[in-house]
Amino acid sequence: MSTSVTGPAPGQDVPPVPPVSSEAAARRDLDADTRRNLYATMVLSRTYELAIVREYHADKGPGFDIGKGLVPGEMHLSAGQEPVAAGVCAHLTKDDAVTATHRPHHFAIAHGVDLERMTAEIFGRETGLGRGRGGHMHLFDPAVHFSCSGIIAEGYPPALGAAFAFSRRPGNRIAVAVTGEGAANQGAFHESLNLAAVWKLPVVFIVEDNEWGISVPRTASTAIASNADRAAAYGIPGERIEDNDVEAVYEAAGRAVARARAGEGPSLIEVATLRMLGHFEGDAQGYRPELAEVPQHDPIPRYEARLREAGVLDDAAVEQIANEATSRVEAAITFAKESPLPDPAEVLKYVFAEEA
Amino acid sequence: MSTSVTGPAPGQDVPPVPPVSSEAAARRDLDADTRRNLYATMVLSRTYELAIVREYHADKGPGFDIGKGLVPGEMHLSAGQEPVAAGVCAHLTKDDAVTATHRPHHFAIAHGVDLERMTAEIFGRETGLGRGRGGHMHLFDPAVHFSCSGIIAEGYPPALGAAFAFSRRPGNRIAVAVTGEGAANQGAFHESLNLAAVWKLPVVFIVEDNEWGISVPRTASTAIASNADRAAAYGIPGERIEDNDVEAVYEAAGRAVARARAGEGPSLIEVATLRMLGHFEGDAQGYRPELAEVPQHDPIPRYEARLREAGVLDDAAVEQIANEATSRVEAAITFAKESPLPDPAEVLKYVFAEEA
Amino acid sequence: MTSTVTTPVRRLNTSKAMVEAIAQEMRVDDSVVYLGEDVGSYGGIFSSTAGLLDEFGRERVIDTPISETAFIGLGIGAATEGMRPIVELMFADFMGVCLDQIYNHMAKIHYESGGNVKVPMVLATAVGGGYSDGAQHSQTLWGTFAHLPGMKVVVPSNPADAKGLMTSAIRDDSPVVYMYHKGVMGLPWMAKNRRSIGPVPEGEYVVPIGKAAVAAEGTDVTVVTLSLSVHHALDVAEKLASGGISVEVIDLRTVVPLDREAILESVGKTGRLVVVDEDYLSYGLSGEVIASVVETDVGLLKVPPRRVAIPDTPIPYAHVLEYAVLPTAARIEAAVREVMA
Amino acid sequence: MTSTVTTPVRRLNTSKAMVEAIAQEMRVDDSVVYLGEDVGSYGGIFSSTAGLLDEFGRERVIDTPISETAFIGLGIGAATEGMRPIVELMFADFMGVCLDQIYNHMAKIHYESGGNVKVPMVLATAVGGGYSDGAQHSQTLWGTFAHLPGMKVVVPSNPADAKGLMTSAIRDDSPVVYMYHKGVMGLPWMAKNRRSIGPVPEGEYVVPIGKAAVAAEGTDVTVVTLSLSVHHALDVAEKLASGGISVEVIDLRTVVPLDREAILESVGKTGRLVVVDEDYLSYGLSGEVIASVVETDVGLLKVPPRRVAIPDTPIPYAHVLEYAVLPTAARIEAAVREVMA
Ligand SMILES: Cc1ncc(C[n+]2csc(CCOP(=O)(O)OP(=O)(O)O)c2C)c(N)n1
Ligand SMILES: Cc1ncc(C[n+]2csc(CCOP(=O)(O)OP(=O)(O)O)c2C)c(N)n1
Ligand SMILES: [Mg+2]
Ligand SMILES: [Mg+2]
Repeated sequence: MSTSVTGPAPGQDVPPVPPVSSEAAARRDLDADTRRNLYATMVLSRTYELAIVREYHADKGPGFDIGKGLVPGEMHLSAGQEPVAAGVCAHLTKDDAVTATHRPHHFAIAHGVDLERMTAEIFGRETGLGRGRGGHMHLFDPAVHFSCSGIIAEGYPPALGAAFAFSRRPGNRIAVAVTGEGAANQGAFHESLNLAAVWKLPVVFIVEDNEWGISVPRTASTAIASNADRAAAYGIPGERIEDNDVEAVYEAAGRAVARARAGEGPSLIEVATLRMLGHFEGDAQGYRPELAEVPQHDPIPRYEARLREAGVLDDAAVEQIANEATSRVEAAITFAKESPLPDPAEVLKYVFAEEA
Repeated sequence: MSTSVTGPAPGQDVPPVPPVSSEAAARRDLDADTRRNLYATMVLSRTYELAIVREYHADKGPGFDIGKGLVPGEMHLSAGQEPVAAGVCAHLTKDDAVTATHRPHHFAIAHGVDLERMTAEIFGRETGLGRGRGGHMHLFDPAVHFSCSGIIAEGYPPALGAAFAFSRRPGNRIAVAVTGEGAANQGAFHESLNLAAVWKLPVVFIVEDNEWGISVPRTASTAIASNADRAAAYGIPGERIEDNDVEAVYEAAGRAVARARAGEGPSLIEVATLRMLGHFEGDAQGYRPELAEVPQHDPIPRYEARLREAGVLDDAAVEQIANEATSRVEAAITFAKESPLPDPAEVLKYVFAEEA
Repeated sequence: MTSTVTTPVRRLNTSKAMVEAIAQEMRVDDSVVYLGEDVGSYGGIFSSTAGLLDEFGRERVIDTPISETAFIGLGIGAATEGMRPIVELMFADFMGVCLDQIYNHMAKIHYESGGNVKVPMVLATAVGGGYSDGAQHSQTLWGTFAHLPGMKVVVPSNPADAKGLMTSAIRDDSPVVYMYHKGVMGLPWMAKNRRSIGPVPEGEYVVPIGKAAVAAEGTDVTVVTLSLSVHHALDVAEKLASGGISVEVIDLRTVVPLDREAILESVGKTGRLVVVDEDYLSYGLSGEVIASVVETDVGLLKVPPRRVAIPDTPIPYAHVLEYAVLPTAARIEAAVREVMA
Repeated sequence: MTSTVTTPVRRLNTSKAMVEAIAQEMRVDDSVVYLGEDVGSYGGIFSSTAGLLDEFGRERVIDTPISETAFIGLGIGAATEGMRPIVELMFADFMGVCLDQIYNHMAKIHYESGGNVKVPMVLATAVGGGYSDGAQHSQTLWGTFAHLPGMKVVVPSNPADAKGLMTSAIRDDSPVVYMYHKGVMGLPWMAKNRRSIGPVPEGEYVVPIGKAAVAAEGTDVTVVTLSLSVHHALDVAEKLASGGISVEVIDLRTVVPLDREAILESVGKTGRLVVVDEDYLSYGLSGEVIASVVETDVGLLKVPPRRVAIPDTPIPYAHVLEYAVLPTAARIEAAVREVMA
């Protein structure tokens, strides 16, 4: 942690998550329910993405034609990065906003985006979140205040706006904004952190450091080792979580969310995470020297082992979580596949809002 | 200083300016010639701008019509900020590049831009640096690698390019990039510092903190007290010079220039300076509470007093410097006024380069 | 112009009329806020917010850092969460530092969300040249905004329209780019046509988005134009009327959606067309207007149409050069005479 | 196409042809460098730089951080200091984060400096849709670049032109925006028209900037188009030829400066015009082409021209929707039949 987190100011509306120092957190375990939920969220996300991989590649041939099949277009998967989304979103309610990136599924799932309508969107169906107009980089679920964008770092500024709106209303809703470590070198990152800090907006900024921006390693794009150190440039707390540790993410996010809810302003959290797959499906990753070692760093079996050891999970629980995930995911895929395609005659609709 | 400056790497082409620690600098005076030159540069710049004020307002009436007169358009003057330009440019040769802002005169003058052709440009004449096409925010003098731009912070990126080109050629030329403290919250600032740091480009980044971005005080725009602290976000040295002190600027710039020439990469220097006039001519500055006190902080009489006390200047020297400045400035203005206007029939020229 | 003996219609300059609409909407809807650089105590560099801070305070009239991407994006996020922010981009010329938020986010979210998310936001921005502000501070750029789908674009030329279009823009559930020409604001420190001061209805006043106005009726030639050029076109129409040329001036008022019917109706009558556009000539508004006519009926035009626009040069600083590229009354008159020849 | 028995002309896909031009210029001029995201070991997301890193090394084929404003600005500064950088903007859609450097700096410096500073730089960028990449990754946007003065804009449709125009772009002393459509690159992982592989001259090969090509000769109707749409237009021309409609296809190849003469010559012959444009319909290329014709001679067109373009919607993701807005062969054919009716 580069900056110590200040507690809530006296007399302010203190949120449920108690601000704990990281040392204290390290000393005591999370409760079993929380841990099981973190694990289950990660499993759901992974299950979802493996199903998407299956569906995505099912009909791209002969060869690989990116525009073909039930799920065409670029497909950026978050497998390996589930700890970030699970750890952060565990602190949110559906009234909080999340703006995610081109790699959005884990955050969408962890934040409770409607799985069926999200899947229908990815399958380009009329029942999709965007009636097939958005696609996997443009998922909007206003019911849980979720959005994402394909232009890197440009999801940060709208999060400020959600936070701005929230801060003028009763309640202590917050916004979470996500980018990758590559995107942290884009101007929008800087402008957003500064503006949020000057106006003390209730935002939590997340940087997912998976060490790669497509084929460019972090060292070739970023002048310093930890984006958390950039928080000091805005006078806000910055923390870096190493080793893709979901519980450490959970703890750090708890502090940042509490701070935001207390009206004390934004925080920045960078998480060292892992892109298990290519930048997008079809990326052969010839540029990636450590490719062979990637699977052994998979955070899900690792966390599973830890929870088994701690007695939080056993075979039955693991199986139940897996089965639930599978049935939700397959139901969503079935829903999507059985949904109607959009009507091309309606392609001009929704450019402008319908007049009242 | 937030970060200590590392000396030149052994065996590298060490530039003439010795890297000295700031304590050492504080202990010993600069030599008299350097001090006199710093003073003379400041006086030339101020003399120039006072003449511009005179010419600018001479024919804007009745009332004030911004588009009227021999010098129409917005006019951003740097009076009060001369210490920054004088202190920095004293370390440059005409082979070094400077990219300045919408408030460019002091840097243009300190870097040796052709005074007559610059003035002719401001008067919109065919003999101007841009044949009347640019105006005072768009001064390009390739002879001394000077340019400026009216879009705030967007002068930083081209400086990287000059530095990039220089770093591939013999010699140890550098680029200096200037913005205001308001502009330091623009995305281009962040991107440029990071890229320059990753590629170790020979750039010196200057932030002129005159406490105002038009009518918005620094505290309302910037989350932290010193932009020098932002250097750490890029792993480069950052220094803040207080009190508009030309010699402190000179010392700090010396270190940064030496580092750049030695191939060690960029540095960031913020100078607390003073906008003595309105944001542009015609700005009544109703928003500015400290307005009445501004004149007493004028850095030029202050520096003059210091140099008189130190025996570097006396009445005769001051008068001579003033006279020289006046005669150069008036000659430039006469040159401009006597120069022909551009020919409207040639207005379509120079959109594209003439074919070879 | 129009006034009655008993209740004289107030005459306001365009900036006051624009501010009046904003203030009226802010009074009835507290989700309306105004964000931008120097919109607070300065009152807007071109007086777009003069007086608003005093009435509504710093919580609703808010100076921003010089971070257009961040604060325009903030406006977008606030709009998707139910507010109706007005966000000012000080000069349209600065679009280059924040166009992504504008064209890839503000303009596309509604469509990408299949209509499920609305972005009821106004992007207010100053346009235009004529006072030697150089190539980076004199552009109108409405052609650029209008080309990119998903945002409405309105461009008032006079005080009443400035008020009525601002009211509509704030109330619209889609993003609206509101482009005010510095030369129509009626600023005390800039040369202005007398038409920048005019009668403005009191109280609630709405000008519908998407409807052009016939600024002057005529029968010989149609001049389609917008913004400050309307003033020049009207000057030319008045001048030529005495010389026996009857000029109809269409003030587009809205660029997106374009009122093609109004153009066709007028050209159907006159058979002659001059498009006057302070934006760049090629790939912009002037071509669109002409194409809209001929793709409807290739026989409507009796003679080739003429375009008076910035001839694809950056806008030069020197007065003599700038006025060689601007669509001046002299250039408009010459074009009208040419199509009448 | 053209080949002789003795020396068969190699056939390359467009990306290889483009890379060949870059490599040839890099060999003879060491001030030519290529900068951009994933242009090094990845070889460019759309193979715009495949193999260059191996030959020229990391000092000349340079991966950048994701900081378009910084590295495009860097290209500008390097160009003004005498280098000839090629800078890649991975998708033209990303212009919004860096347009200021492009249109206010790269494009205006030469003019603002009165011709004293040159900016000999190439901005290479991928354009176009058709593979469900959604509203932020499928745009062509050449209308936007072309509207803003000071940059040349070239848009090759086939391998030979890709090579020849790249050679010209690198050698040009003005900034040139080089827009390559993903669908013409001939990538193995994307559907492609057979025309994305074709004969490419060996050695130095120059296609002049500013000259359109007659891609197919015809006498009944002129289809003016560019980039991938040329392929579709040629398919339609071949198909209709057997049905007795003779279609002339003009491949613009360059958008700025526009070869108006070539358009006029063809329309003068056919009297019928269809403009096919994968950019947005309004305020763009299609309007400009039509206006250019009628402002020259209002009698040239026998029937109203037709435009086949993206109908002012963001580009939808779902295949059925995307192909409802793209200028497909079917839509082109319908338009041709309409002007022939
Ligand atoms: C402004 C912008 N530039 C470039 C891209 C192309 N692009 C998409 S994802 C990506 C890499 C992003 O890296 P990072 O931020 O680390 O996220 P990750 O993909 O690793 O999750 C790039 C360059 C883009 N979408 N937007
Ligand atoms: C991108 C951009 N946004 C806004 C402006 C308008 N503008 C010109 S100068 C200025 C204030 C700049 O403040 P600062 O950087 O502190 O420089 P100073 O004027 O104080 O020298 C603003 C907002 C601009 N030119 N460019
Ligand atoms: Mg990454
Ligand atoms: Mg300032």
